[in-house]
Order: sequence, then C-alpha cells, then structure tokens
Amino acid sequence: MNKSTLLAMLLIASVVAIWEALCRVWAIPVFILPPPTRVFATAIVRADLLLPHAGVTALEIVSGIMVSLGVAVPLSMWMFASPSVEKAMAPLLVTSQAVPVFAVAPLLVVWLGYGMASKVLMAAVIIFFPITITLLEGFKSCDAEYRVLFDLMGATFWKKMRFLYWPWALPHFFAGLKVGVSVATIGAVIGEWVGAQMGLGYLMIQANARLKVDLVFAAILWLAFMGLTMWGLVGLVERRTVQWK
Amino acid sequence: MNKSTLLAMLLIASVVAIWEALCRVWAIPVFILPPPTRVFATAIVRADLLLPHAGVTALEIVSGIMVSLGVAVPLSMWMFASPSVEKAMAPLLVTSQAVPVFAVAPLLVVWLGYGMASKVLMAAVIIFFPITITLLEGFKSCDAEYRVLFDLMGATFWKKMRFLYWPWALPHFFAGLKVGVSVATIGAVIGEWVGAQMGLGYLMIQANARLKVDLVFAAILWLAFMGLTMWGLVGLVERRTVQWK
Amino acid sequence: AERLTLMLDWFPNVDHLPIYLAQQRGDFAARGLEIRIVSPSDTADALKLAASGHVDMAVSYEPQAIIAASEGLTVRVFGRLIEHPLTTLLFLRNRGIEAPRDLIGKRIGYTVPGLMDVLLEAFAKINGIDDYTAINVGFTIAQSLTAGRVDAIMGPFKTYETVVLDHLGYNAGYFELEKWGIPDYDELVFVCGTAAATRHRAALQSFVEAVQVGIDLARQDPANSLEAYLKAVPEADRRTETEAFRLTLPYYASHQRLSTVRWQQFADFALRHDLIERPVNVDHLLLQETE
Amino acid sequence: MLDVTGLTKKFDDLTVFERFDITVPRRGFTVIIGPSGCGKSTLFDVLTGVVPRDDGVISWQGKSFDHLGGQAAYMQQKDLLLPWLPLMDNALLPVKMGAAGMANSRGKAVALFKRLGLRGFESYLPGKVSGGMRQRCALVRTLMFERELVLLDEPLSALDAITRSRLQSLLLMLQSEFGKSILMITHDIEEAILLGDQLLVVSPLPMGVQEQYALNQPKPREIDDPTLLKIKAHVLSRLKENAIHE
Amino acid sequence: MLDVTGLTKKFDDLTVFERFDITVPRRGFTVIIGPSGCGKSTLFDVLTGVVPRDDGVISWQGKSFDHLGGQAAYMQQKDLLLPWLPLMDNALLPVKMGAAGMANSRGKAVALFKRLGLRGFESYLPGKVSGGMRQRCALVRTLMFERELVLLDEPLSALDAITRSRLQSLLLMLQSEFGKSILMITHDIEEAILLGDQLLVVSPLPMGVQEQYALNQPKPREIDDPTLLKIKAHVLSRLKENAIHE
Ligand SMILES: Nc1ncnc2c1ncn2[C@@H]1O[C@H](COP(=O)(O)OP(=O)(O)OP(=O)(O)O)[C@@H](O)[C@H]1O
Ligand SMILES: Nc1ncnc2c1ncn2[C@@H]1O[C@H](COP(=O)(O)OP(=O)(O)OP(=O)(O)O)[C@@H](O)[C@H]1O
Ligand SMILES: [Mg+2]
Ligand SMILES: [Mg+2]
Repeated sequence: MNKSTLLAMLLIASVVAIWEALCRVWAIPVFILPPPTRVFATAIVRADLLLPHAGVTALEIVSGIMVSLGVAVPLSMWMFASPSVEKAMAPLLVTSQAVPVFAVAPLLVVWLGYGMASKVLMAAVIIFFPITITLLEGFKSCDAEYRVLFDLMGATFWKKMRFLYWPWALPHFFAGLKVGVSVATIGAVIGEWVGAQMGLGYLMIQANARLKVDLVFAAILWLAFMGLTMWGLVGLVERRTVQWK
Repeated sequence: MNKSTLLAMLLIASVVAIWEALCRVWAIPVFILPPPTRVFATAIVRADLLLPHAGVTALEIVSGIMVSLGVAVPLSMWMFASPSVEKAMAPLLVTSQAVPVFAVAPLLVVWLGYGMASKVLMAAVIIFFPITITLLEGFKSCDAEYRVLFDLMGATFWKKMRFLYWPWALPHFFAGLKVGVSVATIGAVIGEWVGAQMGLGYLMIQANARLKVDLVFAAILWLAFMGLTMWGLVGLVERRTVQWK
Repeated sequence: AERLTLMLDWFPNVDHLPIYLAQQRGDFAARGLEIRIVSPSDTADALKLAASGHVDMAVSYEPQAIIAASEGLTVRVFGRLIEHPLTTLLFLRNRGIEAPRDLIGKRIGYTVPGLMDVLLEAFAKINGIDDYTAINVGFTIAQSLTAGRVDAIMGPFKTYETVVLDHLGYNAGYFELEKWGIPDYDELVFVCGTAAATRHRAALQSFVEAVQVGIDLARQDPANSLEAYLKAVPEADRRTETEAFRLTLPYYASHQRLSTVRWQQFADFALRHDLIERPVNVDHLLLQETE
Repeated sequence: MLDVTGLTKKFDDLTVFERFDITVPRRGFTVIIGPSGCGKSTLFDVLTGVVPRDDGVISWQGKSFDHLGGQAAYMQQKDLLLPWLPLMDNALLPVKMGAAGMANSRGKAVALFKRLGLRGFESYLPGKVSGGMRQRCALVRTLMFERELVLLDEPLSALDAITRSRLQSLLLMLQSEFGKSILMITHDIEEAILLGDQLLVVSPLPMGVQEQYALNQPKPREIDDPTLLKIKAHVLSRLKENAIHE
Repeated sequence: MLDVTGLTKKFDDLTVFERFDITVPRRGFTVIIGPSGCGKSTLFDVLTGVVPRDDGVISWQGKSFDHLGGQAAYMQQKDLLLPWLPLMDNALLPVKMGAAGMANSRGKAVALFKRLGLRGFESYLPGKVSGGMRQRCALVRTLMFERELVLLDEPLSALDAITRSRLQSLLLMLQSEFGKSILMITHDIEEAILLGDQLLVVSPLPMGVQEQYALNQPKPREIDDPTLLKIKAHVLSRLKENAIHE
C-alpha cells in the first residue's frame, strides 16, 4: 500500500470519526443523524432486506445509463454537426433540467405505467444532460487545424467523427460520464418516486416516513457503494481507452 | 435573423406545436398536462403571483452558484495539486451525490433552520459536483510539455495555476458551469421542498396540492427561463473569456 | 374476472390494512375482481390519474376530492376507508400547551402548503389564535418539533406520528380538528373518474363491499388481520404498525354510505375559508345509490 | 497546370497579398522562397481552402475551383499528427479517409517508412518520437494522397543535412517517376536551387513575386555548379533587400 | 563549466544514450549536430529535468545538480507558446514567473522584438502569426531568462536565410557581450561551423559523441574560409556514415 492510498484512507477514516464523535458528543438523536457505526451495522445486518432492493435499483441505473448514452451520443453528434440544431436544442435541454419529477410523474405513469420504464427514464433524463453537454464541448474543443486536415483528405462527416472528433472528445466524454454515473444513483432514487414497489429509493422513502433513519442511511451507503463502483469502472475504461495522454 | 436562428425557432415551435396537438388530439386532461398555450397564458397572467417567488428562487440559485464556486474552485485546485487528496476526496464526492434530499433535509433544518440557508446549501450541493469534476479534468488536461516549461521558469504552484492551468481549464470549467447552472434550478426547487415559505418550488407544491397544474407548469416555465438566462450568461462570459479559440 | 387498478394515496400503511386484508383473503376474487395495488409519487397523483381514467380507482382525502371538484376535475367519490379526520394539530407535551390559545405568538408548522396552511388558518381563526408564525416544514415533523424549530404542526396523523414520537421517547399531544370547530370529514375515501363510474359501476360497488368486509374483520380479529397485512407489506415495521393499527381501528369506516349533508358542510366550510375558490355541490361529487 | 490570378487575402486590417498571380506547370517543381512571416503558408491555406480567399481565380487543369481541397495533397507547416494513432496509422490516414486507393497502400507506406528511416517506429505514438521523425511521418502521410498536385510547406525544415538530401531525392523521384506537380515552400536557398524548375522569390507583406527564375539544369544537380552558385548569390542578395529593417 | 559524465537514458527497451559524457566550457558556444531521431532533444530534456535520467552526474560550475531546471534557459524544439497570451506577454512570461528580474525587462523584450522583426505583432495571439514568427517569439522568451547557461534546440530551423543570419549574429552577441554559455542543437552544418567554439558530431541511437572539433577561428566567421570549408566537408562525410541505411 503506497503513501497516497494511506493518506486517502486516513482522510476517509477521519471524516467517519468526526461524524461518529459529533453524534455521540452532541447526542444527536438517531432519527436526525445516525452514527456511522450504526449505519454500517444496519447496512450489513439488514442486507437480506437491502439486497433485493439494491438489485432493482442497480438494474435501473445501468439501464438508465444505457438509455442516456443511446440518446446523448447521437444527439450531441447531431448538435455538433449542425449549429442551428444546437441552438434549437439547448433551450429544450436546459428546460428539461428544470422540470421536477412530481410535475411529470403522472404523465410518466400515463405513458409508461408502473413498471421499470418510468424509473429508467427518470434516471436517464438526469444522467443525459451532463453527458450531452460535455461530449458536445469535447467535439467542439477539436483544433480547427485538424478538421482542415481531414477535410483535405476528403473525409466524410462520419469518418471525421470516428477518427478525429471522438478520440479528441474522449477525455471530456469520460468527465461527463463520471458526473453521469454519480448522479445516476440519485436519478434512480428520484425515478422510484414515480410509483415504485421496489428499489432502494422506495425503501428509503418508506423507512424515512417511519423515521427509521438508520435504514435510510444504510440504503444511502449501498447507493454510494454502487456509485463508487461505477465511477471506478468508468475510470478503468478511461485509462484503457485514453492511453496516449 | 439568420438561417440558423430561424431553424432553431422552427424546431422549438414544432415541439410546442406537437405538445399542443397532443393535448388536444388525445384530449389529455389539463390537470395531467396542460397545453402550452394555457401554460404560457398562466405564466403571463399570473406574473404578479409568480414574480416574487421567482425572485426568491433566483436569489437562491445565484447564492447557491456562488457558494458552490467558493468550494468547488479551491477544492478542485487542491485535488489537482495533490493526487492523494484527489484519491481521498473522490469517494466522498461521489457519495455526496448519492444522498437524496429528503435524507438530509431534517439535518439541514436542524442546523440551518427554515430560512434561505438550507435552500442555498441544497442548490450548492447539486451544482458543486459537476463543477468540481470538470474543473479537475480541465486542470489535468494540460499538456505536460507546458508544465515543464513553467517548471523551468521556476514558476510557483500558484503562478502555474494562474497563468497555465486556469486558462487551460477554462473551456472545461465553462462546460461544467453550464451543466451547473442548468441543474441549479432543480437544486433550488428541491431545496424549497425542505420547508420554504417562498420560491417557485414552494409555489409548485402548493399549486400541485390544489390541483392547479397549469400554475405548476407556469412555474416550471419561469424556472426554465431563469435557467436559460443563466446558461446564456455563462455562454457570453465564456465567449468573452476564451477568445483565443 | 374484472381487472381494476387501485392507486393508494401514499406508500402502503395500516390505513390501507382492510384493502390488503380483503386481497389476502380473496374477498375481491370472490366478487369477480382482480385488484392491482400501486403507490403514487405524490399524494395528488392518485386523484389526478383516477380523474383522467388512467387508474380505475384511487385512495384520496375528502378535502382533496372537494378541491378537485372545485377545480373542475371530473371525479366521483364512491366509498370510504377512514370516516373521521386523522389530521391533527400536533405538539409535544410538557411544553405548556393545553389549549389552542396557548399557541398564540408561537411558531406553527404545517406539512403540505396549499392544504394544511389553509386548514391551520381556519383553525387559528376559529380558536382565537390571532398571532402566530406559520412555517412550512414539509415532512420533517419529528425533527422540527424535537429540535424546537416549531411548537406545533398542522398535518400529522394522530394514529401515526404520535406512535413514532412515542417510540423516540417523546410524548405527543394533539388537537383534533373536528373537536375544535372544523367540520367532521372522511379522511380517506375512494374516488374514480366519471368514465369508470359508469363503466365499472357494479365492480366499484363490489369493491367497497369487500373493503367493508375487511374492515369488519379487522375489528373482530385484529391480531390475525395485522399478521395478514404484515405479510402483504413486508417492509413495514412491525412494532410501529402494530401500535398504529391499534389507534386507527376505531376510525375505519363503519359503513359505506356517504353523508351528503356532512360533505356539503365541509365543502361550504372550505369555500368560506378559501380552501376552494368555486362552490361545490357534493351531489355531483358523490356516487351512490341513494342517501 | 495550376493557374492562379488576382488572389487576395486580408486578415482584418492586415493585407497578406493582393492581386497575387502564380502559375505552376504540370509535372513541374515550383519552389517559393521568402522571408519568415511574409504570407507563404497563408497562400497555401488559401489555395487549399483552409482559409477563405477574399478575391481571385484558382484554376487547375483548365477548370476553375473554389479551392483545391479535393485536388491537392497538402503538407502543412505543423505536423498535425493525431496523438492517439501510431505513426503507421497516422501515415495511412488518407487511405482510410478515402483520399487514396486501398490497393497496396500499406506496402507503399512500409516502403516509405523504410526509405525515410522510420522503420521500427511504426507502432510508436507521435508523442514518443523526435521532431524530425514527426515531420517525416507527416511527409509520408502527404505522399499517401493519390493526388497529382502536391503542396509542401517547409517539409524538410526539421531534418539534418543527410536525411534532408535523401528526402530531396525522394521528392525529385516523385516528380519524375510519378508525374506529380509540386509546389513547395522552403527557406533553404540551396534546396530551392537543387530541386526547382521554377523559383519564386517573394517579398514581405503584402506578399508579391519579386523575382522569378527558370532553372533548366538537369537533375540531380550539384550545388557547386557555377551557374547555380551564381543564382544562389543573386537570390541571397535579393532576399537581403527584403529583409527586416531594424 | 558544465560537466556531464556517464549520463544514461532509456525509454523502456530503447536506449537513447548510455554513459554519455559532455563538457561545455563557461562562456563557450558548443554545438551538437547529428541525425534526426538520434537523441539530441532527449539529452536536453534530461539535462533540464524534463525527463528523469537513469544514471550519470551533472555538474555546473563545480556543483552537482539533479538537473539544471533552475540553472539554465531552455528553448525547446516545439515553440510552446500559450495560445491565450499575445506574443509580448508570452515573451515576458519568464519575468512574470520569476526566472528573470523585473527591471527593464519590458524594454529588453521590446528591443528583441524589434531586432527579430516582430515589431507590430506584439499584441497578436500565437494562432495568428506564422511558424517562423512563433519560433522567434519563443527565442525571445528564452533570451528573457536571466540564466548564464542557455540550451537551444534547433532555434532557427523555421527561419529563412536572412532572418537566420541576423539571429546568428544575435546569438554570437549573447555569448560575447552577455557572457552566456550556450549549448545548441542544429542540423545546419554551416550554422554549426559559423557559431561554435566546439562542435560535437553525434551518432544515431544509442547516441554517442563521434567526433569533436575545436574551432578557434575568430567570429564573425565567413563560410567560404577554406579551413571552415574543409571542416564542413569532413563533418558532412562523417554524418553520411551515420546516415540511415536503407
Ligand atoms: N517519451 C518517449 N518515449 C519513448 N521514446 C521516446 C520518447 N521521446 C523520445 N523517444 C525516442 O528517443 C529517440 C530520440 O528522440 P529525440 O527527440 O531526442 O531525437 P532528436 O535527436 O532530437 O531528433 P530530431 O533532430 O528529429 O529532433 C527517438 O528514437 C524517439 O523515438
Ligand atoms: N489567422 C490569422 N489571423 C491574423 N493574421 C494572420 C493569421 N494567420 C497568419 N496571419 C498573418 O499573416 C502573415 C503571414 O503568415 P504566414 O504564416 O503565411 O507566413 P509564412 O510566410 O508562412 O512565414 P514562415 O516562413 O514564418 O512560416 C503573418 O504576418 C501573420 O501574422
Ligand atoms: Mg509558413
Ligand atoms: Mg529534437
């Protein structure tokens, strides 16, 4: 274990320690902020309860990311290809960020029913925005000189995309994806407000209404764990893909 | 008016038209999805009601952005300066994204009361993440050759920051800020669920409880307008600042 | 079998116990019904979706149904689950609050803006609380009370938040609305859209009959009924739900006849106190054979 | 034949050239030489459509073109290698992009890599090789274009004398054996005299053709040929007149 | 005096140089010449700490250093101008960063801009000037360093003959009047012979000093001096031996 990892662990340990101390010294009631020991204990002891819910949420997150990528990637390419599309889409995209879930929840239910689809859509909507924007900025950051070179070679738009703009935008794309997978967890949770029967978000609302705050935080711990795993995976893929840096 | 603006307006107009047609042809009830004509009418006719709430929300958003920048900028610089800090902070940051508002709302209330502070904090927490990550990736994207040049000139870390890394990261920073200001609107709304007395989020909950769905959507329209204005402002500052591109 | 979807007002809780009981015992199936129970994301969703016909039936609140009627939503009320208000003005004991007038000059929270703040206003006016600060606390009920951010809250249920607070070691007191000048009303009711009201008329009738059977059974055999419910809703917390069930038991509907007089009284009260803007004639709202 | 008349290019208030004329004979080797910053690269950029022209007519083989983007191979002054592609893939880019036929293009690239001393570095990323090697790789890429007209902007500037003279012979072979029409910018007078059939000396901003030499000596030439030495001295004195005045 | 012994640098399995020795006398002008890709730039990178060395001792004025990052001014082969700073600000960067005194530095830069033919372009962004102008700006930036030791990697490669000869005199003045110790890489043999007090011909990978000439002729020199011509021919034949074998 190297020095940097050690330091990292120390920092995390101290955050946890401060949290624990805060709870004990100020005697913060468990239903306001449970101490980490209790949260960890609940996360493990109630794994039998948490695990099936976590599975559902994980599935929603992964599907949400897929759907998001499926829309964000072509859309950002389209916006990049045509500035007027960008001009037209930007307001719609920004507007899409301003719509809170409860306003559209009935619509989603009307259109998609109570199954997984509405949750996946909510998660996708949330992840979608940072990916589209960062990818678009990535494409745009390509030096004009290189674009010209490809023009001279008679490259079609798609060839330029594949061989020039994409590799160029990759670091940006991964930055966006990192933001995306992190907010995906909250996306799925919000999605589960749209009438779910399962999932960590559903469990949390239930537990919260019953003031079982330790269970709420245990669910958050699982969520965070899932978020970190995906973050790590994206980092791994990034290092594999962007090797020339 | 040039061709591109025309096309943009056409696209937006057609989205609005489809929405209107949907409402009319499928006879979607107003309380599920009001037609855009009605939403626009409400947004303007009830401006006297909406305006003061919008003012409060705008103030929260702007303060949230300020607070966020105040933390994100030094933090990303710190993470950039020390890889072990980055390693240590990354999990905490990702975890912070996995915490849904209702879980921390009680904490916020206990600590900050029902005033403006809790809303500003919520908005700040949401904006904070994309800004920090994109800024960090921006710093990291700086070519090693330039870093070396500055080392040779004996530049201190701060001078390198100011004259090299910052200008280099600016396009990334603005991409992050664009994502930030867009999600800031929803951040403020979520914040206002934590017991506000004013603000568009408060108004929306109230209108929703009273089944005045057109007012809910009118509030969303105002939110979107605010988001777009800030988006435009960031774009303006970007074009002013990143002139060399 | 006739398939119907029922949307609850909120996540499943003991208020809905008779429904789950009927489901478990096959009372719906016996009447040729196949009921699917779903939860909403917001308390207003269920009514909206029922009114628009996207769900067949929904659990709603009498005040909400009256607001909807006033706003021109085409809903019909065809049955009830809880026949008196559970909503209270809740406070912590030992903090010097004995009567509503003790709240003069205090900070009073409320849960749902647009609904509970209006009820609070009416309550204050009727009971002479002429000076207070209203604060929207959302659902941070226990936290804001125990942290002393507010002195009382309009909105918590006397059958639920009291139990939760008790388990946290706090003794909660409350003012019951119907005892302090606000007309009595049906807390939880069943609503449907106008289309469903005609198309599924018989099925809706069978449904409320089955629910009433569930209610009666819960009264006769509380212990087994609770077990059946806990089996159907495994996420529920046994200790809290047991206690809440005991407190809710007296409030389940004793029969399914809706009182036009009582509903009209509440509608008039709502108009008087600005809960609604346009008058509501409950004859068009209530769906029943004869009063 | 490439025939350019009345070409004009301005950057804001800076007139780079105005009513500039130039003619490049088919299968000829035309060399442009002139002071740094006089507008040579800009001329190439305008010819290939990299930057738009303000005025003028460009015609190639009798046909008039907006620019020669699709007609010419262009080696820019910067190497513009893609940092994520190994040298060989960078060189083969024109083939992938459709600016050259697929048939045997790899064999051609391999041969060129060998000839330009890049053998063994095919799989290196551009960030891991020297400046001269990058320039050579960019040259290979340009030679992979299957275009008759070749524009070269200081293609050999980063190379040592020996490598340079080898590549000069390569360029000559390109002209004679493959029938290319070459237009090259250089700042090395000897190189200009050794390679060119036509030598244009241009003046500083706004750029204009100041002197034009037709060189009919057979190639390969020797630099100590007395006529050539005389031309060299003459060009040098011409250039000196244009030089920056302090 | 710069004294380097036993310097070794490997990239993975590529040995760039092994036990390489070099001595640069104080106030001397040492020129390195060698084939493209042989490791010259890498040597400078190792000396200045841009890349870590694997082995060897570097000592400057009797003191041993890990690298000369803080001791030397280094002009890299790429111009590395900051795209967002006007040329003048780019040139003044070492002053801002503390590698040079503030006093009169702007006056010095203005004089250099004039001398290098950059007058009038002070406020241009690097993206808007020619390749040669960028190189000249990078040279000004290097000369702004107040360091006795100056390492130059092909500083004049992108310049035309006249500008080049002007800047050669400038470099000579730097040595004679300002007492700088200069170590320069070039691929132009004439330049090497005109400027150097010491000329090192290096061999291809792994790089080694193959031949070393001490040139004591007074400066400025004329290239048609017979001894110099003889040396030139000799160096050329030496380099030819090293050249890429096809
Ligand atoms: N980062 C690196 N990783 C691996 N190999 C490298 C790296 N940098 C340089 N090399 C290799 O080291 C060798 C020497 O490169 P260097 O840049 O020092 O050559 P040079 O003598 O300066 O050539 P030129 O005259 O063309 O500039 C080359 O073969 C190159 O491939
Ligand atoms: N994008 C631009 N905007 C404004 N001015 C420009 C731009 N590009 C070039 N110039 C100007 O045009 C002039 C000619 O530049 P160009 O690159 O054509 O010179 P060059 O003859 O190729 O020089 P070199 O031999 O140094 O490469 C320069 O003075 C430069 O400042
Ligand atoms: Mg040029
Ligand atoms: Mg080099």
